[in-house]
Amino acid sequence: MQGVLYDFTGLIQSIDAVFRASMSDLWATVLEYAIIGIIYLVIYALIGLFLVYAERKVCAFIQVRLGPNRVGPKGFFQTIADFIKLLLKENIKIKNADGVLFNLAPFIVIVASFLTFGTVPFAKGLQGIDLNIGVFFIMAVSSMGVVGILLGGWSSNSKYSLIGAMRSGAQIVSYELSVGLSLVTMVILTGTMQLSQIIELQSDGWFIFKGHIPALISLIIMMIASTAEINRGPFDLAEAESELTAGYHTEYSGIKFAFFYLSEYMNMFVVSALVATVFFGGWMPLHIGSWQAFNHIMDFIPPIIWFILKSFALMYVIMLFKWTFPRLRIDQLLKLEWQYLLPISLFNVLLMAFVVYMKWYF
Amino acid sequence: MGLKSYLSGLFKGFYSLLVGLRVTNSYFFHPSRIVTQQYPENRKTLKMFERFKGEVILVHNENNEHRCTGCGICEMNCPNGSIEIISKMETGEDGKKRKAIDKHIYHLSMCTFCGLCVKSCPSKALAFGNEFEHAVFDRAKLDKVLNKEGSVLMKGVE
Amino acid sequence: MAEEFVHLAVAGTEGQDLEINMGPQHPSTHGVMRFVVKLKGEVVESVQPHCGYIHRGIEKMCESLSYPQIIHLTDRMDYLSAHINNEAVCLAVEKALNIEVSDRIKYIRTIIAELNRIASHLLWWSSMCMDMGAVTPYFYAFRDREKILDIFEETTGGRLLYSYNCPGGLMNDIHPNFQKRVKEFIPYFRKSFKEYDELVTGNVIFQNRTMGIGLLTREQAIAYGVTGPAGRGSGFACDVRKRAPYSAYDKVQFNEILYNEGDSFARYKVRMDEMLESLKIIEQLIDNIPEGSYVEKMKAVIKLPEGEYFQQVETARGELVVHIISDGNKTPYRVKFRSPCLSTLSVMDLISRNQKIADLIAIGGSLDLVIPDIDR
Amino acid sequence: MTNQQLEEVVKRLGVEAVISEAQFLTVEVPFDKLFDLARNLKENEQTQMDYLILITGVDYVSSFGCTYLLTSTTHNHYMVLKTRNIDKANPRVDSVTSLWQTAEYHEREIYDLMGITFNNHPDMRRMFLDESWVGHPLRKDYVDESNIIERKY
Repeated sequence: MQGVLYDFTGLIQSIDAVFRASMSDLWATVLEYAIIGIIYLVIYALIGLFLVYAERKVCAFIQVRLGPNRVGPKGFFQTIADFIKLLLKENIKIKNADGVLFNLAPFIVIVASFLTFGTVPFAKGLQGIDLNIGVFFIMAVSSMGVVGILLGGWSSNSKYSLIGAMRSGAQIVSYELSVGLSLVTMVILTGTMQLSQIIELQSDGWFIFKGHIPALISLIIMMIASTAEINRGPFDLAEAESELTAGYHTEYSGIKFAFFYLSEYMNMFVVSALVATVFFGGWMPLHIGSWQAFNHIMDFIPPIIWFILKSFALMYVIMLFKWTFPRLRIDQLLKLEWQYLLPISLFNVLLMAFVVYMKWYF
Repeated sequence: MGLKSYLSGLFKGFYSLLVGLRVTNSYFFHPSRIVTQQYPENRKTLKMFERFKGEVILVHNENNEHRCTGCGICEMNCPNGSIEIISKMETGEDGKKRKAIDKHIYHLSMCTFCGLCVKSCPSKALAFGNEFEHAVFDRAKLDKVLNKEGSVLMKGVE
Repeated sequence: MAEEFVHLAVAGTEGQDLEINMGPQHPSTHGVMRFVVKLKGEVVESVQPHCGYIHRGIEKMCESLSYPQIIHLTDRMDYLSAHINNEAVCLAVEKALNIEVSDRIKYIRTIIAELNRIASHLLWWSSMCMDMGAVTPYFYAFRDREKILDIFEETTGGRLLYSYNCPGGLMNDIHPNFQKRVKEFIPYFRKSFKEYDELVTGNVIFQNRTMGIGLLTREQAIAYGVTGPAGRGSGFACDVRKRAPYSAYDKVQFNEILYNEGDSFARYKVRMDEMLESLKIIEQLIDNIPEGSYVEKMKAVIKLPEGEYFQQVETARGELVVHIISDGNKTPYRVKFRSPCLSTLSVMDLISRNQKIADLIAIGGSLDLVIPDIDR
Repeated sequence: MTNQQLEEVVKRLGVEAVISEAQFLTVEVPFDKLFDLARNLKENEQTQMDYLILITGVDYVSSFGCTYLLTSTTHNHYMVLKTRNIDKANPRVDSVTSLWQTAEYHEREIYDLMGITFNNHPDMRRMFLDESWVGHPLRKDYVDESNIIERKY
């Protein structure tokens, strides 16, 4: 079996065995949950902070600037400084805002992105929870974030926020369809929704090559629709800086704003991880059919590096979208979905089903 | 909308987006085109153009002499009242009494750098300096006395 | 509580209008300007501009200043075409005094005015793209504008407000490097201009956002006095450089850019094409600057003969008219500046009705308002 | 059209006007005849003054005046319309907004800064200053000790 070199399953199992040997089953489970939770929290925050830094650097380079370069080497600790600043900032109480919902909204947003983060397979055996409906779970949970956005916009007693939130609602409801359909297209090819299995199936070639034309169309639609779903430019109508100042999070400050901010970046990470998993084989190294020597060399690169490289490359593309294109208008956004993406992806589902039926994939 | 125009619109639009992406992408992979100046670090090499209007100065030579006769034309020409001249009567070497400058006060905070004082000065005493770091914590520091301590009128300037 | 809901339901559509303030502090108003926008959902029902946040009373101040002193105030009206504003006052004074300035002065003024126009349009381009949500063009345009500002700084000593004109000529002669730098800039700019087209003009999102948005017919443009690129985008041939040539504009060949669509994209295209047209003007003049004095002999105290004097110039935003009423003193009796942006602002409500909020921003960007020019 | 031809047209319109030639042809009319003349100039086939460039409100100390610079986009000729002797106590002129919409903002500006009220104006509010502002700054007799600093010379 390929990929044995860096298999974490054994390690995790032995840690589990040690815990269960030294205490009762209940305590072992609780303790494991706690440890995993803390590890995930830390990784979540670290990746989030790094992504903020990366985005700032990428956009700076695109815009012929240097970007953050004062705190730490090459400004590497800039986001940590920003984070500390946000922690220390005052949580402003908004007059006539709905207090409970106002405070609840950022938590809903961050919990939604955190739940999806739990299913991301970093390497073989390194996955928070390997559901047999993994793809479906990510889809379902990630759209929960919009509830938080709607609540935040509605409860902050600001017209800008309200407009932003309503836009976001309309946007996510429609783009969910395309994301779902393009994933369905791939599920037809894979025959499973379990993320770990999807990756295993790509050990002799990524699905983007296996599924050729329908997979490529599905990838393009997935990239566009998921960029829209995570409210990033050019689909950032919910924030729409030049129109609505900051959209749904205009009134948020301090750590609550940081939650919105962080969850945006983490959603981007989860989306690229999902795309990397479904289309580009997740942590699976680049394997080409029967080139044994080549495949062996590729196997020496740890899967976690493969995974990070793939998802960061995809994130770079999403960032490039944001820093290149002007923003769409709300009716154009909906038109793009209902007039272009949805029909094409429906057609694509049929095409993929046909391809699979005829066994025209590799 | 026919299928043909639908598809051609789709592909044309998609292509135009790719063209845009190519531009930004090429910038990302060519960091040598970055134009940012690292300001406080490049202070030593940073040179303003000689005509740069940073502030008005009264030119002094190495003997602490200036050319200002205290005629007050710059004061009259200044549209904002940012120049005040306090003159005194002085006895020259030939025993004649004449007007001379006591204080040439320049309010940098009011100056709009229109250049009328420099242009109108009949004895070419004023000039623009290149200093541009004017930030101070106290507004009073922006009221400057341009003639240096103990400076005298250059010989031969009337 | 229940009664309130009933009341809301009965009130019907009236209760659903949303009134929002855009500005005076808002990321998309280019200055301190307040628009009270009535919305029905996303659709704009009316736009009511409130200006005066930075009214400085320049016209009143001019009444107590002599003519050379007025010039530095005109810098601060439309600060993006400062040189052209200066030129307007100088031309008016020269016309009143019947002074014919030398060709050298005319050529230099024209070259700098055109460079100024490019710089202004570059800033407009960047901020319009920013209004539309594309941030990157902003930096490209500013990078290129920096080159023009360097040319200005070397010759005039100022980067934004030049005060380079004075009645009867210029403050000082052009810098020896001036011609060389301008000639370097022209091919450089043509190259980056291609990039602008690739990045924004051809972009399908941008075209969809601007085409057919904010329609202004030719008749409306004339009636509302919308001049400059905004008027020419509606087919109103209002270029003062063609209609009433001043300085060296009668000596050069250039086209007046006209588009008949009257939408935001037409206004955009007018400005983009105008930049290239300005380059052509500069190219024709830069090698042929005649020798001569950079300033004509003027009296120490300039007194205009009694009467009324008008001078039109084409700034980057439209037709600026200086109207000087003199009573023979060294200070004018009354000065009126007809600023292009005030008239342009008056169509804001007309053309942004029944458009979306996002369009309102795009329209505002395409009209290219400079708030100090409105307020003066 | 040349200034001379324009002059003839104005004379033919039968308005009591003082015509003089400065930079542009200047036609001075009493303020109550202004609107009629303006409408005629706009609608007349030969003049077609369809573009109002500016309106200047002037304080002549004893009275107010308004100056209109008109041009035609078809014939490209200019004309200055002038009116003086507007009563200082109750300055009122007919608005030309119904002829040239651009006048709406220009007249509001004059109302704000000069204090001349325009009849039949759709929206006669202050343009720049606050509604609570006392006085009209561009008048020659306007005194505001806190905001206007007299220069020494």
